Formats: sequence, structure tokens, C-alpha cells
Amino acid sequence: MIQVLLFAHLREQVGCENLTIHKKQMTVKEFKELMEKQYKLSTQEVMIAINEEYATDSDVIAEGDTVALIPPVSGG
Amino acid sequence: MIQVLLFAHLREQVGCENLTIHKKQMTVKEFKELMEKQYKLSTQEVMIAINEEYATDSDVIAEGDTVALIPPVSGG
Amino acid sequence: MFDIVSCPIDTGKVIKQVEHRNAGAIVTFIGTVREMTQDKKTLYLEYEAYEPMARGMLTNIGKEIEKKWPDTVTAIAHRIGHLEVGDIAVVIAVSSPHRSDAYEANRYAIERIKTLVPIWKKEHWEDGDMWIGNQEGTISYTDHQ
Amino acid sequence: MFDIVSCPIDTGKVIKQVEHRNAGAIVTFIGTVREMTQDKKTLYLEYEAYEPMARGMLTNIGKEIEKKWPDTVTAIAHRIGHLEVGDIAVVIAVSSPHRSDAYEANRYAIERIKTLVPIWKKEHWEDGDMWIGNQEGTISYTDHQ
Repeated sequence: MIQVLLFAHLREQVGCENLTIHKKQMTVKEFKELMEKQYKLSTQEVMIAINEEYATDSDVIAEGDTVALIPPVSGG
Repeated sequence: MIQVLLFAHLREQVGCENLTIHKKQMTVKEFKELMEKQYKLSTQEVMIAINEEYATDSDVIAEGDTVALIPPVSGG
Repeated sequence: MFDIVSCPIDTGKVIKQVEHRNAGAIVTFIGTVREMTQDKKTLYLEYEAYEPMARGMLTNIGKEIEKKWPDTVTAIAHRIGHLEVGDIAVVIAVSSPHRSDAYEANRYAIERIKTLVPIWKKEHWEDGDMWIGNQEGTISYTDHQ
Repeated sequence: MFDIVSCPIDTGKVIKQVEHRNAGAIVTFIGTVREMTQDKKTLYLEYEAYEPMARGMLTNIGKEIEKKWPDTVTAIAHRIGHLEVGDIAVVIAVSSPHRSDAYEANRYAIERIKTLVPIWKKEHWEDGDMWIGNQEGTISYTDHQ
């Protein structure tokens, strides 16, 4: 099981703060494609964090990981 | 009468905070030469202010003016 | 030293965290909620954060600064939740024996926060609201107007 | 907004003077008395000013900043008299809708103060005292050691 966290407009768009994906492992790229297909999210400008660390498309998400979709930030 | 103000090490060197010069007028350059001769002050790095405004060597000091010797500053 | 908080930020307390006997210079940045952005009037803001990650990122920024400007000490507090116009959103304090380092490190901190730290703001106007999509407020993601 | 004072400076009060609804950024510089300069340990300092001129120069610096960075608001307080290690000597606060202006204007203010405003400090060490001759503390005029 992979835990998915959603924030800001992505959270509002999907309608919930977190999702679960029942997969053993997948790349970040595959994860993004899944989100686009399943929830119609545009992930073009979205960064992905695995267990609170930014990840690149080729990084691997494994069972037990927490993955966050990070749209461009606007703090400060 | 021209009023002269002294600060920091110049004040300590001369031993008083202010002096008076009984002249009708003089240039800043002449004033500096007078200070060097009469009080053995080195005016090389000292700026001169006439009535609280920085002046150049050719500016004229007139009777009634207040002239200050401003050694390099160290505030801040 | 590096915190995400829900209550008002006490600037004096953040500055206190970086004071020490050889800090001749302390540079502070205070980010407040501005009323006008271009020609739009903000009523209030909501800040949301991915809190544990945001805290971790702020701590990382602190470590980066320590490496780049060895004698500096940094403290950062970012507020989340409901903020009114004029409220303080972020305070960054950097102390250093030399003022040049304090200015540069402080500037570096705010630029890093605005590009990297997972915090988002939603602007609320009289005629709608919007999640702001980047730090300059020029890109939006959804527009509920 | 531009003052030479004999009492401790309240940083919060200086910042308050520049706060307004469209100041998204406030940059503050706090200059404190540092204990060590190179390898010399400061016991205390004395600041002396040509007060009316120093006040006038601070006001002029404020006007220069207003011209160079039109939407900024600046406040400066410089303390004189006896200061201990850790005491605040100067506070400069600059607010602006845009942080870049606030950083630049603030930096400009301290550089101008350190070259132009008639304020002098005398360092007191265990083994003597000295009027410091320029802002970096590298030139001296008299050395009473």
C-alpha cells in the first residue's frame, strides 16, 4: 500500500486529503501517469515528494512509502 | 566670529568641545591650515561641515557660521 | 529555530533566537499579508502546509546557510491558517559577525522558502478565492471566480 | 522616524513605524555591540554624535531612499552614549510592497550611515581605549594603550 497526500488546489480538485494505492512499487513517472488518468490531475508543474524528500521521475516508490503531490509553493 | 566644533579624538586632542575664531571669512582650505598650525591637528582625513552640511576646500566660511571638524565616522 | 506555527509570530522572540555576543549584525525579514496585489484587494488569506516536510525543509535551509556563511545563526518561523491583511506570515532572522553575510543569507532563505518549502496560500477577495500557484502570485491553478 | 537616542532602542517600535497595509516585506537591520573584533575583547563602547547634523543626515538618507525606491518607508534609530556588549547600537527598518527593494534600501542605509553620519565610537578594552576611525574598525586615530 502506498499513501498519497494532496494539498491546496489538488486536494480541492480530488476532494480528499489522502488516497491509497494498492501497488508494490512504481516509478514516480508511472505514479504521475496514474494520477493524471485516474483523477484527471495535471501534474506538469507538480513536484513529487517520497517520504518528505523531493523525488525525480525515475525514483521508485515502494510499498509503505508516503507520496505527496506538491504543486508550486506560495509560502513566504 | 566663527564657531568651531570638535568631536571624538580631535576633541580629546585639543581638550575642548568648541573654539571660536575671530575672522570675517575664510575658505575651508584656509580653515584647515589654521587648525593644523594652531592646534597641530592632522586634517588629512577630516571632513568639514559648515552649518551641518559637508563642505569642500573651496567653500567659504563666513562670520556667524558653525564649522565642525568631522573625523571619519564609525557609527552603525 | 525552524518552525511552522498556527499562532501569531512574535518577531522579537525569533530575533532572540539568533542573538549572541559576537553577532554584530542581525538582519530580519518580515513577510506580511499585503492588501493589494496588482489591482485586487485581499480580504484574508489561508496558508496550508505539508507540515512535517515544511519543517524539515526549513531545517535544511538552515543547514545550507550554515555551510555557505559559516558564522551565521538562522531562525525561521512561518505561520499557517487564517491570516488577515497586515498579519505576519513569515519571519527570518540571521545574525552574523559581518553584516554582508547576514543580508545575503537572509535573502537566500526567503528565496529558498518561496521555491521549495511546501506551503501554499489561498487568496480571498470580495469576488472569489484562488490558490496561488507560485511565489510571485502570477500563476494560478484554479480560479473560483 | 530618524532619530539619535540615549536610551535603549526598542526594535519593535522602529518596525511599527514602517508597517502599513501594502508593505508585504519589512527588512530590518540590527547592529549590536560585538564582543570580539579580530582578537580584541570589547568591554564596552561609547558613541558620540554631532547630534543635530547626524539627525539631519539620517533624514537625508531617508529622502534618498524614497527617491531611489519610491514605495519604501524607512525608519532609523541610532543610540549614543555608553553601550555594553550585546546592546543595540542601530536599528534600520524598511518596508516595501516588494522584498527586493526592502533588502536593497536597507543595505544602502547602513552603508550610508557608516560613511557619512557624524557618529563616532570609542572602544574600551581591558588594556586601553581607542576612537575608531572608520566603519570597519581598521583605522585608528589615537591609541591610548
